[in-house]
This record gives sequence, structure tokens and C-alpha cells, in this order.
Amino acid sequence: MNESLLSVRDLSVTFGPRGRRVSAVDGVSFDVGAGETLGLVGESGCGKTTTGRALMRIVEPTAGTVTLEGVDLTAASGRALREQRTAMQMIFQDPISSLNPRRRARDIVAEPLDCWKRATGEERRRIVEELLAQVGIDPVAYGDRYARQFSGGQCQRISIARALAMRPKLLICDEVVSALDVSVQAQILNLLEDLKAEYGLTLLFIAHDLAVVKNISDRVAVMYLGRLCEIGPADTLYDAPAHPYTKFLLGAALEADPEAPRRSEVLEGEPPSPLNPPSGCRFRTRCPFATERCATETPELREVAPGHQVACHFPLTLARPEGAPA
Amino acid sequence: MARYLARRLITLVGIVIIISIGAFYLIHLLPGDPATVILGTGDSPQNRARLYAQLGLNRPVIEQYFVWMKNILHGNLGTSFISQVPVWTTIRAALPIDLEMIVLSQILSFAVAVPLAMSSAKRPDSWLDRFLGAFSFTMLSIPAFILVVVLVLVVAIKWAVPHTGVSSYVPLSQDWVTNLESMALPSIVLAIGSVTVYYRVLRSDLIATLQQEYITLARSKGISQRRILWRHALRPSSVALLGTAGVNIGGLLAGGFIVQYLLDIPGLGYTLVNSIGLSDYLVVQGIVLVVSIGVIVINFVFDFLITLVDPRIARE
Amino acid sequence: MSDETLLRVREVTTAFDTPQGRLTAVDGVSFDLAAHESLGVVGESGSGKTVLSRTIMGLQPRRGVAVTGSVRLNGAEVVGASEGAKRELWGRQVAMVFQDPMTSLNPVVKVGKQIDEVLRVRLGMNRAAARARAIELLEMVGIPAADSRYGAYPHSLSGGMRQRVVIAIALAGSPQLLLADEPTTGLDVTIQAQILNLLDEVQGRLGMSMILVTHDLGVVATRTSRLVVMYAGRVVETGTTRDVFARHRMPYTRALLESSPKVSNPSHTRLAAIPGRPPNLLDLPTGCAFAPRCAYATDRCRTERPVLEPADEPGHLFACFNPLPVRVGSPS
Amino acid sequence: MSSSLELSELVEEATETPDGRRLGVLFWVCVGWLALNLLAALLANVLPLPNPLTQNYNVINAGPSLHHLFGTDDLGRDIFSRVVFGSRVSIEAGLGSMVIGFGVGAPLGMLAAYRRGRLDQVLTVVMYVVLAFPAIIATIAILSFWTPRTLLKIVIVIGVAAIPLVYRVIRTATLAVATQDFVVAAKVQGASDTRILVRELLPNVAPIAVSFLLIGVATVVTLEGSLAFLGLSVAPPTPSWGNMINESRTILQLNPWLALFPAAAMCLFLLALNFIGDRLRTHFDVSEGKL
Repeated sequence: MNESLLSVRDLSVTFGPRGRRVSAVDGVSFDVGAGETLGLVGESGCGKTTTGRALMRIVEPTAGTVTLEGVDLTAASGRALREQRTAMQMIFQDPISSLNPRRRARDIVAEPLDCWKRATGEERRRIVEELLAQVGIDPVAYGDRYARQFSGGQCQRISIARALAMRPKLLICDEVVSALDVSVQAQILNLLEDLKAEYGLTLLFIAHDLAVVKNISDRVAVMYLGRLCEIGPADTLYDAPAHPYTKFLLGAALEADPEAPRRSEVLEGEPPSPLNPPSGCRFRTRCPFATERCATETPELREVAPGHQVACHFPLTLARPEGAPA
Repeated sequence: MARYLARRLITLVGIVIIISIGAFYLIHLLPGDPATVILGTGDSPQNRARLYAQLGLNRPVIEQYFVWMKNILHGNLGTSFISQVPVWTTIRAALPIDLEMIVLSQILSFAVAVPLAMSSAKRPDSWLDRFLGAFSFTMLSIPAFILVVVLVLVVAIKWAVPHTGVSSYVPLSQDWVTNLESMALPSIVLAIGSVTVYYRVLRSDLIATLQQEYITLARSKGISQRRILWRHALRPSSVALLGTAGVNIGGLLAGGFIVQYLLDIPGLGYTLVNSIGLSDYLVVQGIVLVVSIGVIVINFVFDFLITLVDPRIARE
Repeated sequence: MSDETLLRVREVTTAFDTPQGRLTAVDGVSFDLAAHESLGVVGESGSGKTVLSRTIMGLQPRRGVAVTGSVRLNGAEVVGASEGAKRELWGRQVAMVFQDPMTSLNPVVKVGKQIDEVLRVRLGMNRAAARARAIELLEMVGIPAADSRYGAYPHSLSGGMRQRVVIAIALAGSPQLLLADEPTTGLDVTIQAQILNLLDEVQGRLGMSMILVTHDLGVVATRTSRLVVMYAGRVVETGTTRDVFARHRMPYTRALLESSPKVSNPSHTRLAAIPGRPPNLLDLPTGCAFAPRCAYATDRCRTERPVLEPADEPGHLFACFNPLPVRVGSPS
Repeated sequence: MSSSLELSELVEEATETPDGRRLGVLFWVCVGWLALNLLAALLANVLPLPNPLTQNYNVINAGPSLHHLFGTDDLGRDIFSRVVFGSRVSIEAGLGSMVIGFGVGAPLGMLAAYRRGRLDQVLTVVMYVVLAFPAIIATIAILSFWTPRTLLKIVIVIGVAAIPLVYRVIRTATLAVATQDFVVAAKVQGASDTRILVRELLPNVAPIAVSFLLIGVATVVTLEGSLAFLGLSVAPPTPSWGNMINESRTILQLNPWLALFPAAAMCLFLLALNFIGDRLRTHFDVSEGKL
């Protein structure tokens, strides 16, 4: 792995009043190397979105540290915090609600520049037009349109342009393509890959769609009920999942191929309530391999292969005989 | 549900206490000596002495409040220094008239507004809907006092309907025919105001509800449109209606004075206006307190009705 | 028409009157559906797939809609039928599973009562029998503790559970045709798999026909025998699921297949994105609606509208002037 | 999604400007009428109108004529002039109290909805309690004993009573906007709270505020009229619509013009306010719902 740009240690977020406290994120740690894309995948309510927001401190973490290039982001406040935030940027799930409907595309993209008085007049105009052109929005024809006049895909492009205006080091993409049609989704994914190369970006790509996450990520982290289950290189993790949850998740993914085997192993039941999570391993209530130990002892992330960590007492890869097909 | 109600009940009590402080403290907010304000035209040395004894005006304000509160809890709102009648007696005579007026007008309003809103929502933009929309909008912009003036002119004078005065007012228990005759006009005036509001609120919510997916699902079961409207659409659409009705009925209790005053109905509002004219402070204070508490209780009742209609609300 | 044919759709066109003009959401769609068969209808937003499913049921809004053509369900014509006549079909012959389980259940009615309604109003059961049957249905769709869930309000159930309830409502009248409109779109992958398996299982068990409407080719790949691919309100390709996946001739079908990422592909596989955006139904081009986004479009495509013509395989049709050559092997 | 909702989506997808809906001719007629009223009230002193207080016993209870457009009252005063001057009381009371209500309630409502947390909790509880106190009764009680009565006092009492109502409406409206992603996006770019309130929230809340303000003015005009009936508004002989209608009651059959013109002026004024407010609300609500 490259030198890590972002380092997250024991990040926890809890919501709600006493007695009804929800532990949305519980002791999550990971690193993102400079120039790499980390995919964060999981089902709804697993805490992936909260993790992304806690990194930017839109949601205040209750514990843990977030370090970007050696600077502790959890310590800053006020103007310092606002200034630090510009090194990270975020793109959201709902492209329409991400843009203020009463502002023009041009001004939306210029907003970060105006905020920090980075550019004015001719320079501001040049930067904005360059950014818009780069994300595939013709600045001359569309620059003066209001946000509400754009389609979902176009809105997402404008959001990306806005996020790039401050030349951030890290881009957090939170379900950025899940509201889009397949054809538009592919356009945005390709655009992100291109911009990543051009700007030397580091990406944290949060999504529920396994195929999308694999497509864009170098490494993938899987979350379940507020905790990390497994983290590893995308191809290895998909070929040989070590955590039973990852295996079931992949088994449930639908392949657009009529010849694909119809996987019969379906994960039964539904995730338990985060209000009252199970003791020990949080997946144990639905895990067919769970034992006594899983209920009493919380599994920590440990390495099963170089760069591949899993939080399970009985990882699947170790249980298999050497050389078995993945 | 029980927890939600208990919480609401606690807030209710809290607000009543705060209101009682407000009603009590009103006198100290007004410029001038409280004794002069209270006695108004009934000023005399004896009255002054009695007032000081009754309220302990020379004692600290906080103590005065507790004396006052203690009296109220014993059903003693004081005795008017102008009419020499206990305030509670005056209020007890007037309150049933307000209640009757409100009950009559509300029965009438719901009976008219709900079917009208349904027929409008069934076919939005139909001629009926457009007509009702324009009509309700016009009625909404006519203040009650103008409506009363016009109605009195048309009904009471042109059609020679007996125009009962305060002196000829007969309680319901004595002679219900005469009573209803005199209550018809004020109830209709209040109902007209309520119908326009209820119709508009329910219509727009019904239209929104009828576009919901669960209505399409209900249709896809093959049940009749009538059943869909009454069983599936009305209940989820009536949350705002009930909220509005709670506020509106409270408003009728507090704002019915204009109709009562113009039509000579001796309810609370009429008494209030008269007492203001006589500067009978204790009666005004008593009515303010009773009406305030009434408004809060009505709101509480309607909040409760809303939780019955929509089980999701009590959960939040 | 063979007696095996349950549903016969011919030249169905659904147009809406909007303030901006006439919007043709479904344009001349024809297909047949045999008893016990499952058919997938695939398309992106604006392709008319949802409007088509509602037109088949006759469930469109009462005003501002013009439907022409013919939809025959078990011989009964749906297009132009009175609301009363359609009501006879709804619930008993055809039932629907809706897209969003969060909004398709009445929030103020207990879930048991919502199932009861079909049984009591349509099947004339008494209260006790309806209750017993409703609990049976809840068990059948895999709801644990069905007895106590009978009295639950929808808001206390998860999305997956609600969708099971919606399926139970649809099954209550033992329909012959089940229309599932994006039944798993808002659900998590593991729950999606559960619901799709459930639909599959009840369809087989009750011998129903099913139309599965979706934007996701993964949903229909292994669960339908035939496919209809729609674009801008028209059918652009149809055939057996295998033929459409492996031997598609219409460039849009290929684009749809290749633009969605696959779990089996290595990471950073470049996606074949379709340029442009889904068509504007109020302002469709004169020729092929896909022509502005198509790499193979010629002048003819831009002026003349292609009609469905047969491919080599039986039942496989496509609408394209410049069809793709048949590739050997599967597309992946 | 129901068919009709899906339809609106299709239409939106198909048309580049969903906001292209028109406000309609009637809307602009109402705006014009309102403008005319305001202008007349503003210029009443400059316009060639007879003095509204001058009594002329030669022409009492006269019907409309070229000389007296709306006729005269029982003291021979020109009704047209009194209607025009009387509008000042209504307009001043309506606008004045809304200036107080919005001046205090709107910023607090926006701040509470944006900041949330403790500030929001405290403010909302305080406003809830004030709101529970029936405003009409409180207004009457205070005005009846706070003598001598002036328009300023009426404006202050009604204005203060309006604060919690305005607070609640603005808070709800802001809340709907403040939870949108574009506000989070602004935060992420490092925008300051002031900048977010002014640049992102205000433009989206303002249309709702304006429509509510107009309906608020209409409510206050009605309330002021009611107060006049109780003798709690400005004292005669100063003309106000409420005073004029009240005075006319005793001689209604003798001179119906006396009631008709101020009543018509008031109703049309209210109708215009309500119509504009309502139209603006539906106009913006729809696009707000699509945010």
C-alpha cells in the first residue's frame, strides 16, 4: 500500500437520547492510501453513510480519531475546521437535493471559491468554465441555468465539479450513482475514474451495490451493523471472501447472466436493531457458523492474507483446504 | 401510547400553570395602581378595604399569586366589585351557551365540509370543485362581523325571523325550540367560517392521499371507490383537519365574542365585552383564565384524536 | 389465440394529456403471455415500463389518459372496460406488487385488515375465516409470528417485511397473473434475494403467470423465461431471456447489458457507457428514438422508425435497421 | 410511485423548466388591486379628496353621486374619502404587526431550525407556551385595560402575539430546507453559518415567508375590524373600515351604502391578500416538494 493519506482509528458515532441510544458506527478503523480508492460497502443501516459523514464531521464522532496527512481532524473547531474540510470533499446520493434549486450552475460551482475568496472576476469565470467542461456540462449553453433545470445525471456532474473546485485531496462519494439510470450510472463512474487520474484524487466510495463498488475500488471494506467485517483488495475479497457475511452478500448479488448459477444460499432474516445489537460478533444471529465464542467475544480485525483483514473467529479462507477453488 | 399521553398531560399541566401566572400577572403589567384597575367604576373605600383583604395587595407579589391560586382551586374567582356577583356565577351562566354554540356549529360544519371535500377531491378541477374552491375562498375573505351584519339584514329583518335579545334568551333545558331558534343564526355564522376552513384543508389532503401508492394498491384489490374514499383515504387525510379543528374550536371559544355581541347571545364573549365596557377587571380576568384553559384542553383532546387516527404520531 | 395464452396485448398505446402537450408513454406494444409463464419487462426510467404494467391492469388515472389497442386477460378486454368490470378482474384474476413497500401500504390500517379486505369484500368470507386465511397468507410469505403481526401497523415492519405483506395482499384473491413492478428496487441485496425467491416460489406453487417489471437486468436474468426490452415507450427487442442476453441484435440491448458493472468482472473494468440521457418523451426524434445515442445510427435511423422484425430464433424480434451481428457465446 | 406521480416525473423529465408554471391573470389582478390600495392610502393626503372628518349637514345619508362617489354618512361626511383614509388604519395595523412578528419570529425560526440542539429546544418550548395562550383573548384583555388606546399599542400587542406563529411557520419551512443535501454540501465546502443562512436557506424560505406574511396581514386586518366593533381599536372620529361598519349598524336600513362600501373595500382587500398568498404558496410548494 502507498503511504496512507487518511487514517481512521476507532471511530464511533452514537445517536439519540439515553435509553434509546443507537450505536451507528462502533470502533471502525481503516486507512486510505494516497491515490487509491477504498470502497465501503454494506446494507442500509450498516453505518457506512454515517462513517462518511463523521469523517467530515457533519456528524460529530463520539470517539476515535481521523487523521488526514498527519493532521488530526477531530481536534479542530470553528474556522480551522471549516478550512480543513476543504481538503476533503463529498458528493451525495440524491443529485437533485445536492444543489440549491434557486442558484445557477455557474454559481454553485464557484461557491467554494467565493467562500474562501480564492478567485474573482475573470479568473473565477475561467476556473468555473474549465470545471464544468471537464465534467461534461457545456458552460456556455448550461452555465446560467438554475439547478432545478438539470436532470439527475447532470446534477451529479455539477456536484462533482463543485467538489473539485478546491482541489481536494480526498473525495468521499456517498451512494453517488444509486439514484441514476444504468446508462447514466456508467457515465458517472467512468467520469470519476478519469478525474481521479487527472487530479490524483483519493476516493472513499460508499455504496450498497457490490458490482459498482468492485468496479471502481482498489480495496473494499465491508460493514455490518456499525462494524467493519472485512477489508481487503477488491479482487481477492470478491473471489475469496473470508467473512461469512461477505460471502452471503456476494451470493445475493444478481448477475446479469441467465447462465449464471442460481445461488440457493440466501441469508435468512433481517439485520437486528442497532438499538440493541447482539453481543460479541454482531453478525452471529444470522451466521450459520456461529458458536458460543461468537456471542461472548468480539472478533477483532486480523490479517488472513497480506492486506486482507477480517473480523471473524472462524474465517472462511482459513477453514478451506489449500488450493480449493474460490 | 400511554407514555405519549402521560407526557402530553404533564405539558398540559405545565402550560396551565404558566397561563395562570400570565393571567394573574396581567394586572401588574398594566400601568397604574392594581387596586384602581380592579375596582374600576366600583371604587369606594369599603371596596378598597375588601379588595386588600381578599387579595392581600400589600403582601409580596408571589404570595398574592398563591392566595389567588388557592382561591381559584376552591372555585372562588373573586366577586365583581361592580355587580357584586361572584365571578364564577357569571361564568357558569355563560359557559353552556358557548358550548352549545360550538357543538351545534361543529356538527353542522363537519356534516357539510366532509362530503363536499370528498366530492371535490374525487374529481379535482371539475366544475363542482372549481365552484366550491372559488366559493370557499370568497367566504374565507369575509370577516364574521360583516357576515353577521349582512345576515341580520337579510334574515332577521327581511324574513321577520324573531330576533331574540339577551333578555329573551331561553336556556336549552327550559324550552329547546325557542332556544334552538335563537341559536340557529349564530351557529350558522360560526359554521360558515369553519366549513370553509375544513373544506379547504381536507380537500387538499384528500387529493394528496388519493395520489398515494396505497390507494392504487387498494384499487388494485377491486374494491369500490366509495370504500376506498371512506376506509382508505379519509383517515390518513384527517390529521391536518383535526389539528385545524382543534385550533379553530379554540378560536371559536376565544373569538366567538363578535357574533355573540352582535346577536345579543349572553355567552362568555358577550359577557367579556360587557365587562370590558364596565372595566370590571375581575370578570375579564376570570374569563381569560377559563377560556385559556378551555382552549388548551380542546387542543389536548384533538391531539389525542390525532394519535387515534394516525398511530405513527404517538411513536415519535 | 391458443387456449394456453393468458394475456394478449396488442398495439397498446397510452398517452397522457399534460400542460406541455401529449405525452405518449407506451407506444404500440404487443406481446402474449402464456399461463404459468414469467415475462420480464426491462427498461430505464421513461421507457414506459411502469405505465405499461398499469395499462395492462387498467389502473391508470381516470382522466387525462387515452389508451388504445387491446389487452385481453383470459379473453376479457381491459382497454375501455368500465371501472366496475375491471374491478371484477382486479384481485381475482390479476394482482399487483408495487415498487416501494414504504408507501404502498396504508399507514393507518393494520396489515391484517389490509389482507382481510380482499378476502371479505371480494371473496365474501366472514370475519373469522378471513382472519384465519390472512394469517395463513402471512405465514406463506414468510412472516415470522404471523399471528401477532396480523394486528401490526405497517410502520412497525421493516421494508422487506412490508413487501411480503404486499405480496400476501396480491395473493389473497388467488390471481392468475401477478404483475410485479420493480418489487425489489428499494431493498437491500440480501432482502432482494429473499423477495425474488419468494415470488419465484409462490408463482410456481400457485401456478400463476408473472410479469416482472424492472430496470435491473440482474433481476430478470435467471427468473424469467422471456424478456421485453423497452425504450421510449416502444418494444425494441423481445425473445427468450437466453436469446436476448446472448444473441441480442438491438444496440440498445447491448448497451444496457454492457453499461452495468458486473461482480464477476475484475475491478477497474472500463464500462461501455451510453452517451446522452434517456429520451424526452414530449420531444421524441422522428426516427428511431435511440438513434441520438446509438453508435451505429445512420440517416435512415434518424428519419424512419424501425418496426419489430423477426431474428433467426423463433419468437425473437428486434426493431433496428442496423442490427448487431450474432455473437458466438454469451456476452460476458 | 403512483401513476400520477410518475406522470409528473415524466413530464418534468421531458420539459426543461418545471418552474414554467404561470401564476395566472387573476394573480396579477389581485397584485394590481393591492398596489392601488396601498398607493391610495399612501397618497390620501395629496389626492383631491374631501376631508374625511368634515361634517356637512346639508347632505346626510346621501346615495352615491358624482359629488360624493360613495355617498355620505349620517353626519354628512364623504364616504369615499373615509374609506380611503380608513384603509390606512387597516394597512398600518396589518403591516406594522407583521413587521414585529416577522422581525423577531423569522430570524429566530431560521436559526433554531438550522442550529437545532439546545437553542432549538429552548426556543420551541418558549414559543409553544406563548402560543398556548389564546392570542385573541390576551389581545382584548391587554388592550381593554391599557389606556389610552393608540394604533401603535394595537400594533405592538398583535405583533408580539404573532411572533410564535411566525416562528413556527418559518422554523418548519427552514427545517424542510436545512435537511437537504445542498446545505450539507455548503458546510463541506467550508461555508460559514451566516453564509449558509443567507445564501442557501433564505432564498428557499423567503417565498413561503412572503405568502404567510400576506395571509398574516389579512388576519390582522380582520382582527382589527373585530376590535373596532368592541370599541378597542382607534377611537372615532378617526375613520377605519371596522369603525365605519360598526357605526352603520344602527342605520343599516336607512343608509345601506354606509356599510356596503367599507365592507366591500375590506372584503376585496382581504380577498386579494388571501388569493396572492395562497397562489404563491401552492406555486412554491410544488417546486419545494420536488427539491
